[in-house]
Amino acid sequence: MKKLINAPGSVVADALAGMAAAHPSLLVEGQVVRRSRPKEAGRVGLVSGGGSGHEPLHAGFVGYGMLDAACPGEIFTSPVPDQILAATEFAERGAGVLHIVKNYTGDVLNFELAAELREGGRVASVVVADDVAVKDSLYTAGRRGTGATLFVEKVAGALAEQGAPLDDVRRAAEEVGARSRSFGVALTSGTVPAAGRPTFDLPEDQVELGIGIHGEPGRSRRAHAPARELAEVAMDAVDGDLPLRGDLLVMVNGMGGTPLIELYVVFAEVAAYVRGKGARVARSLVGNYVTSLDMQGFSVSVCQVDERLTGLWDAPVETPGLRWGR
Amino acid sequence: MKKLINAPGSVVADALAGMAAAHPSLLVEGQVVRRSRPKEAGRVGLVSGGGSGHEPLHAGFVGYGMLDAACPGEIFTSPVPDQILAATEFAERGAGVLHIVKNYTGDVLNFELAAELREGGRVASVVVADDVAVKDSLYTAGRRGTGATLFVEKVAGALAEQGAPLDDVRRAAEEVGARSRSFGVALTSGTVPAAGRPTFDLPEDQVELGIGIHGEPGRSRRAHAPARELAEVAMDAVDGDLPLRGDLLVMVNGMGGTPLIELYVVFAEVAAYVRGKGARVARSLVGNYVTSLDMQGFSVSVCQVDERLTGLWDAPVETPGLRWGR
Amino acid sequence: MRAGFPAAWLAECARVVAAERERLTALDAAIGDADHGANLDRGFAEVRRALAAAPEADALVTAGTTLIRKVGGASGPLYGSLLRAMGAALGAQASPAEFAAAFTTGVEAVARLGRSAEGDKTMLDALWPAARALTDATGPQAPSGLPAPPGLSGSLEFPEISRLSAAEVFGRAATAARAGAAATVPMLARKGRASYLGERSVGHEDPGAASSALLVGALETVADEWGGG
Amino acid sequence: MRAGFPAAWLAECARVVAAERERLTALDAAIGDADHGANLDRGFAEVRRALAAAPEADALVTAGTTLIRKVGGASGPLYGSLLRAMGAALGAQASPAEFAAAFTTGVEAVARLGRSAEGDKTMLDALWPAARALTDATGPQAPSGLPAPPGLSGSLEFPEISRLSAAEVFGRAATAARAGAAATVPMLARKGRASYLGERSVGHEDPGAASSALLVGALETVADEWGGG
Ligand SMILES: Nc1ncnc2c1ncn2[C@@H]1O[C@H](COP(=O)(O)OP(=O)(O)O)[C@@H](O)[C@H]1O
Ligand SMILES: Nc1ncnc2c1ncn2[C@@H]1O[C@H](COP(=O)(O)OP(=O)(O)O)[C@@H](O)[C@H]1O
Ligand SMILES: [Mg+2]
Ligand SMILES: [Mg+2]
Ligand SMILES: [Mg+2]
Ligand SMILES: [Mg+2]
Repeated sequence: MKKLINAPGSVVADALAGMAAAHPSLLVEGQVVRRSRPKEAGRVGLVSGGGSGHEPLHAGFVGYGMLDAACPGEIFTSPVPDQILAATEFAERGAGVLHIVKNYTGDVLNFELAAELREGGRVASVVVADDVAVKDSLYTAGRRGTGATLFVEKVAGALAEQGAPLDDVRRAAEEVGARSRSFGVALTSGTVPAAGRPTFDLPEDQVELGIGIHGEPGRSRRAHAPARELAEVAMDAVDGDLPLRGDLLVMVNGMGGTPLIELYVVFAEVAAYVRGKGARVARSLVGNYVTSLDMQGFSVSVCQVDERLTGLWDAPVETPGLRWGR
Repeated sequence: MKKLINAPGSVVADALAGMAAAHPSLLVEGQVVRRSRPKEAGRVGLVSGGGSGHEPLHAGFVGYGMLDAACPGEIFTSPVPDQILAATEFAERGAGVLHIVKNYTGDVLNFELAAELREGGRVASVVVADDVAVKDSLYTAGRRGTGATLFVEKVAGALAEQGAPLDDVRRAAEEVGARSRSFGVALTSGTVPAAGRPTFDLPEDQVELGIGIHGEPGRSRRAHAPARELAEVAMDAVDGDLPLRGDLLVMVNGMGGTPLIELYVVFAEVAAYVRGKGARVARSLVGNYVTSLDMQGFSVSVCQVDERLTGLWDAPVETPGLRWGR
Repeated sequence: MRAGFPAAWLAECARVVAAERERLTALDAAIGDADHGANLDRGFAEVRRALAAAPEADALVTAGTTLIRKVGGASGPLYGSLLRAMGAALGAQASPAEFAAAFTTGVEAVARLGRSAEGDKTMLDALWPAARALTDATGPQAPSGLPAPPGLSGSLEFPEISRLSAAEVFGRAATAARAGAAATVPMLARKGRASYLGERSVGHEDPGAASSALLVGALETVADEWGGG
Repeated sequence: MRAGFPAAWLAECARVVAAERERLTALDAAIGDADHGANLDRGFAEVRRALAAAPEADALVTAGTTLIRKVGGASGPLYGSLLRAMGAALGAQASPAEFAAAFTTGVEAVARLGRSAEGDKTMLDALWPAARALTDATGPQAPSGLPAPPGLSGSLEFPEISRLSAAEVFGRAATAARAGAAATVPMLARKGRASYLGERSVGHEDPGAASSALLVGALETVADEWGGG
């Protein structure tokens, strides 16, 4: 597996240098990516982070209307408390900071440790766990946080920008998480640079169902099938967990190695499925947003939105990965 | 090679259905993608098109500040005159229409035939030929049109939106083309759906230099190397043809299967190269913009900009693939 | 030439292009963009439909227009122009020499549109030799450089007058086209996508030359349909 | 226990983790995210640096803090907490039983932070058996369920009093940890990334359990360093 890197050990640092060079709106310091212009004082700060390899998540969502800072860990490895702490300190503008955490043991633990270290600052936290492929249970690690993280960051970011207090921002973030579900399908494995070969082998005629965003194999394997069928499998899983109705925010997300033309093919099927259930695609996103290195495949994320959430989704955002309204 | 498609024969139609479903700002009719709200009357219309498989180019650049309509052909096959004619008729708002054509025999011929069919309408045409991998000569097909097409569409689109006359828009488009150079490197071949297997074989330790955007092999092959070296090869080729100086618009573009994290690694090297030549990255773009199906690799495109061109680049744009300022 | 000959030829073209689709695409994968087989197959399937829908119309003009309107790419307009120009030049009835002249007119149209010439490593490297072979086999000097008997030049039909049968004439054209296509292998491409490869275009047969050899070969296959009058 | 024992152990941990890095990553590739070897290797390299920079500091606490601060992922905080809690519980001098108790405190810290228990298919499935083996081998009942001679319980050192040498004690712990790691193979994961695989987690050894077995095994390797007083 060939990669455009200098060395496996320097991928994250090199990519962050590239981000800094490409986006004057960002500053990169000590593996923390932050806005070069801090947001207005008195607004809630937003910090997210997690392993690298999911670009543009999270660093690509730093900017007006979304995050104040992101702390990218090594590839697929959550950031460390120091990093999170530094990001949190930057994001503090006098109204407290919300940590947006994807539900993985490593992410949860490291953000918890960082929050503990942050004495004298108000830190709230929301854990995103939207992946319906994993059965939820008190006795397990629970569901993974995947595509809906983008929804949470966008909506909470808009609310924070409007000056809402920390509690409201946290509640909205939780609400978006609670209203969202995702399911992923892989055509190929990704390759972790340090590992140097694909994480799993997948025969030419098979696909993985219920994958996460760390190159891990899915819950099961099946024969490859037309986009229509694969979209149906994903949407059945989503709909079976949270029946589709009303207005939906729908994202068809590429896993990193799948070109846009294929994602649009999948989106056409997903949109048809939604219509078939009597629901409506109120807003949508098609592209590579929450990726898993160079894995080929897609995930679909759905959020049941109301007028307020749609308004927050539509609010201006200016980040490298998501931009509109300014 | 697995793909997220329904059938090789329906990829383009299915993807266009997905685009239409995802973007209320677009209308798709008879394999022409156009703005759902035509631009103000009295403005120059912009039409581009070419084979599919380069998404978001061109259909993803239809909207305010860029194209009025795009005509996607079959995969890697230029559109047919009827399509181009329909797009041209839509784009005519009383001030003439500019055809933005990538320099491939098929594209040039079909746009020419369409322009001939368009009796009684003013049609101008600009041919983009920015790829320095191909030696320019009167006796050959000439250079390919690749990444700079995006630059041309953006700048000409901004000027058209401002009400400039057809001649000025064409001249600006030509100027951007003349000031731009590109060079591409592939790590893997892409797979044309109808062909079903990779267009060429590339050993695990080799890369192709001087590729275009149709999955074709490059001018030569070399050993795979760190991103720094590959970026240098590409930049040497660009700089050797049009020495880097002053303010530059720089795009590090993914070929479709390369994840963003790697493109940022390349961008860091490209930015360092530019600095090393005493030039400046005035504006930049990092992402998958002018792709070649699922090929892994990158291309770099550079345009020497002045204040006027930078202003036109910065002007508001609202398309699925490029958006800022509104 | 029987009035139905062009339609029979085009039907055979559609058949052979479909049969050889993968090979054409593989040739295009080596030095182009891996779509030549798909393009032509799609195009000739449309031609078949168009001819079925309008059996009265001039088959060659209809086919050419269809290729221009439906195929895209380089080969769509080029083959489309070939057939349209040929159709325009060919009466409903034609002698072998008239057929050869019309074919030559078609090849000229390709060269004009493509701004290309023999030796550029394109379809013209099969089409020009075929055009010359047709002209030679049907002209006053036919079949082998001997002066044609006075009064027996190209305006008369094969079966009665020409010393070569339709199968022989088209066989010579097909052979010439195939040799021309094979001769593209060592060429350095100057036109079409293969030109982007520079030196690496050497050693591969041009896909358009290969498809041209198929289309000319189709003439030989349907030579029986030429008819007598 | 000699004062230098923890540092010797940690140095051996760094060595063995580097040596087994690929295997750990391969185990994580099967049911996790293919980074466990890279994570620990990076972490213990940092530990080595940190210990060299601050030779005076409490080696275990320094190492634990370093893992927490440098590794990330699940294993960073978990192993970091293990070492920190263990270091906090362990005096500069310690008897075998005190060492066992400190180790157990460390394992408890992992369980608390990870909200996990034996049988969840995690590092705890190697760590708990090791803790029990250490306790058993050094406690009043040691070595084999017989009552310890009065007055000879855990506050004294191996070489003089205990009926088991340091090598034997750590050997039992290492065996228990390896058996515990092997026992994760048939388990259904309830914690960590492997839990996302459901039934498909069955049939694979947990990478964290495998690395725990290495760390406990390292105790045996450096048993000579235990010292006498
Ligand atoms: N300028 C030209 N003149 C004549 N033939 C050409 C020219 N350019 C391309 N061709 C022919 O077209 C063929 C390629 O056709 P096709 O693959 O269908 O189109 P595209 O190159 O647009 O993908 C080439 O193999 C060559 O024979
Ligand atoms: N809740 C938990 N309790 C105890 N150990 C855990 C827990 N979650 C994960 N682990 C251990 O961590 C190991 C994975 O470590 P590592 O791969 O470095 O981190 P990550 O899972 O973040 O990629 C697992 O194999 C497991 O043994
Ligand atoms: Mg990890
Ligand atoms: Mg083509
Ligand atoms: Mg082609
Ligand atoms: Mg892991």
